[in-house]
Amino acid sequence: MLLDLPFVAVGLIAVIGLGAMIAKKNLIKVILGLGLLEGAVNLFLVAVGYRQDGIAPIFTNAPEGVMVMPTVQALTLTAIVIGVATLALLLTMAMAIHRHYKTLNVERIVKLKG
Amino acid sequence: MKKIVRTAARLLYPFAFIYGAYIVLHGHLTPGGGFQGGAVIATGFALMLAAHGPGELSGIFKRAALNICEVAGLLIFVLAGFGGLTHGRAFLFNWLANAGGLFGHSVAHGPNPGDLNTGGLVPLLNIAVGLEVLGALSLIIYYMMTFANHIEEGGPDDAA
Amino acid sequence: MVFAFSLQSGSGVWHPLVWLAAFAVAAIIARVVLGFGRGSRKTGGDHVKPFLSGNEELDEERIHVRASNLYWGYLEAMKGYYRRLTALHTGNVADYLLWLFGVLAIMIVVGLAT
Amino acid sequence: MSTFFGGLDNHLPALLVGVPLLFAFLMPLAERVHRRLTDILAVTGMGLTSLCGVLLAIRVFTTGAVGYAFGAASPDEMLPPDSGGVPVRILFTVDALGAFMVLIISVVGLATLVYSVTREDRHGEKATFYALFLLLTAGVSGMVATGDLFNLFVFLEISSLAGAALVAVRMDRGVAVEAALKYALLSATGGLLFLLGVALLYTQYGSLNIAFIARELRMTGLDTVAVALLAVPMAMKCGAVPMHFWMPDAYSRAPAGVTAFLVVSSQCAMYVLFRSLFTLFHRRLDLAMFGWFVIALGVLSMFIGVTMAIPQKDVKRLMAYHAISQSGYMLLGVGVGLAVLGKPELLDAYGRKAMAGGIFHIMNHALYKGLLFLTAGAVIYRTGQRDLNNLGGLGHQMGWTMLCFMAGALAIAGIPPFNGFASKFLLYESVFRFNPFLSIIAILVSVLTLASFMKVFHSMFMGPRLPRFAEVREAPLPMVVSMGVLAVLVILGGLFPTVVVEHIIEPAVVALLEQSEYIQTVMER
Repeated sequence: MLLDLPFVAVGLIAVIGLGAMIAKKNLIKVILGLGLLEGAVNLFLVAVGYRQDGIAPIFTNAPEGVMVMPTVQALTLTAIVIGVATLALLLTMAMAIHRHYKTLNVERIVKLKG
Repeated sequence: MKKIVRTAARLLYPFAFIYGAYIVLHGHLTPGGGFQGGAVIATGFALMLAAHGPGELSGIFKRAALNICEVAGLLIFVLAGFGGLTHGRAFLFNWLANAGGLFGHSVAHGPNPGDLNTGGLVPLLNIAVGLEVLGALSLIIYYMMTFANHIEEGGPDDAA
Repeated sequence: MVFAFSLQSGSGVWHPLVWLAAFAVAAIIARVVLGFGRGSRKTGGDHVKPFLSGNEELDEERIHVRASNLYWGYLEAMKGYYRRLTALHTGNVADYLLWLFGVLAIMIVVGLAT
Repeated sequence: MSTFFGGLDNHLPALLVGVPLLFAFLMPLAERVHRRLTDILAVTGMGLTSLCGVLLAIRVFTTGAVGYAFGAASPDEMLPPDSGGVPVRILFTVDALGAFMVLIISVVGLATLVYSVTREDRHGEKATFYALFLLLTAGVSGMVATGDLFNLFVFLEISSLAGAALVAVRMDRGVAVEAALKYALLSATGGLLFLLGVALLYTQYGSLNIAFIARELRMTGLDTVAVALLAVPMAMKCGAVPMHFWMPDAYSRAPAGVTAFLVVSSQCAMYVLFRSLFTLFHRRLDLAMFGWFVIALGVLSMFIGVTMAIPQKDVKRLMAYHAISQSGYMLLGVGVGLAVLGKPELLDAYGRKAMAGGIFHIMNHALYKGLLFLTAGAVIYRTGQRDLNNLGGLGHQMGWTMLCFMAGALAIAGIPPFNGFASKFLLYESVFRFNPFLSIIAILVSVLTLASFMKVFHSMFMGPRLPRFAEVREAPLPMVVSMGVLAVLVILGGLFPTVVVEHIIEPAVVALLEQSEYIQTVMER
């Protein structure tokens, strides 16, 4: 039961992130919603790699026993790096838009439509 | 206030650098590695940039230095990958492992605290990634802080 | 062999080179027909100018039919369709995301139901 | 195996990604040395990448699928002896379909980069532009070459980020940034959903290799969710209605050379969609349902794309809606193939031909739509006008551009003897036997496409020589050369479609259909 807790957290964070992306009017909050969604996916990846009573997957000096899965941790790290780049790019774009449009309201950033 | 912050920043940033360098160099032995260590080092840059403002810093805090750091890291990584090809192996083959010399020691069997001089290509790639990340993250902060001066007004349309 | 270059569709066939040959023949016929015209036709002078019921010729800027005037009848007839369709293209990035999540949700629900 | 280039030909899949990365990272250094050096390095880098791509494609089409194990002692050691039959390394697997996409990337990438050499270097941003362009090349090449799902996600994100940054490269008073933001936000969300799907697969099968998962697949409830999570974001990235909204924004505001290459990038997303449906889930999929899903997306895209294009006034936005419409043809063709996949007699009767039409259309679309965007870019470059209402009479001055535009416009409308007709011919006749109604829609859409390009042709090139464009000259030489190369390919593809279909398209269709061959490339060596 306790082991399912991370997955409940994943669901909660993902729903909050999705909600922020769809419902929030401020572009920064929309981008942060994406950040939350990314956090949820990363937490999911780490959580599925967890083994009960597992130890860190370092083979040097390792005692007997189960190890947590190392691949998902590598995936998470890569996903975090990509997430940093994505968020940096998106926030820079938001700054540029604010500079030219003088607003961050997604309903008013609609010069391209139709 | 300004003076206190600046002095504190100048005192603190070497610690961030050293801790980050430790994480980068021990990446093949302990949790951590290039990205984590590079990010820690970048916090030192962020501290200095926040305390002094991007225009007033010199030496390693200049944009050009950070840029070179980033490019050097990327090039080391790619060239290390191509290094495998010259030995008739696949791209990113660990051609330094067990070859003697830098990072070339064999890993001792049995429980041991770990030897920094092992791992072959892995610590080299960690260092490359660390350089790249510290450069890139610092540049992101740098550009965001100096954004107003670096975004030019768009001219007339000239798609091409 | 021309027929070596024919494209089979399973129920039909298409010879591009035969088509090209037919096109060339048609072009030659057209040129021959053009050759029947009177060689003594006068060029230059007032009679080659467009006759606009005796009015002065408009300047070049105004002769050219602009893009918005083309297909006016079609657009007028389809007015209702286009009003609804352009209403969907709001330009609001939150709406774009909503469509993505909507299609995803439909796919998951349909997939799990079948 | 021949060993020219000192055995480097065994490393072509790695070079395909490594070379553009190396040259991209050299750009900031080159900029410090000399300004012209960036131009030379960029063209060299892209040329070498294209060379690798073409050589790799030739190799795949002559000797079959090529695998590449990164970090291994020998590049073709797919399964290390101590791995217990699980592929643990990052593997590249290039089969005929992948090679087909690599070929498109090589040709269009080189043409668009040469075209982009003419953009003037304001504020020293050109090195950044080239670096991003080469990164985008590396991203899309990796997407089509990799056999590893997580690797696929990484390349997807590289191409999305580089593409979005390239869209924003001209600030355009913030409008280009708005377009780029929409593109980046949707791509990043789609990428995360894709990653979630990959995670769901990894938890069950303990590997990220496409071939391994395809062999082990049991189609549990989680897998059903994973199919949707993999397929829907990719459908969004290739511009399927109703998730196409970002496409006209991004395509119309990017520089023309970038737009032409973004078309290829979208088609690589379509490749991932086909790859995941056919190779990954093939055996356990509810084929009729997913076939109709792809067909429905295709028909919607075709119709809504073309009808939205007709009233547009911005020339590149109009063409962007046509890109959506043309993607519909590819989805339709391959969707028909997917729908009859379980019925061998129908598959042989018309399914294969429909898929051949759809896949042939990917190549044709990349060529003629790239060409059209480049001609539009040349006109905008010379006149500074993108509104069709303000253009006119340019045929007098820009003759070569006009000829190239005509080749592209007739090809997209499916007029013989251009390449668009050849693939549409295959589609019409085979889809007609599947469902006549779909075929009629496809023909109607072609007619509307022709109508809409008549409008563009008339308002850009026809009419009297306008006084305010008296100074306008023919486009610069690099632009004309790259447009000319694409135009010649468009015409050759239309005159000798059989050669292309036999040697490139049919193997690609077989590669999609024969899941076991893909698995064998990795699992049994």
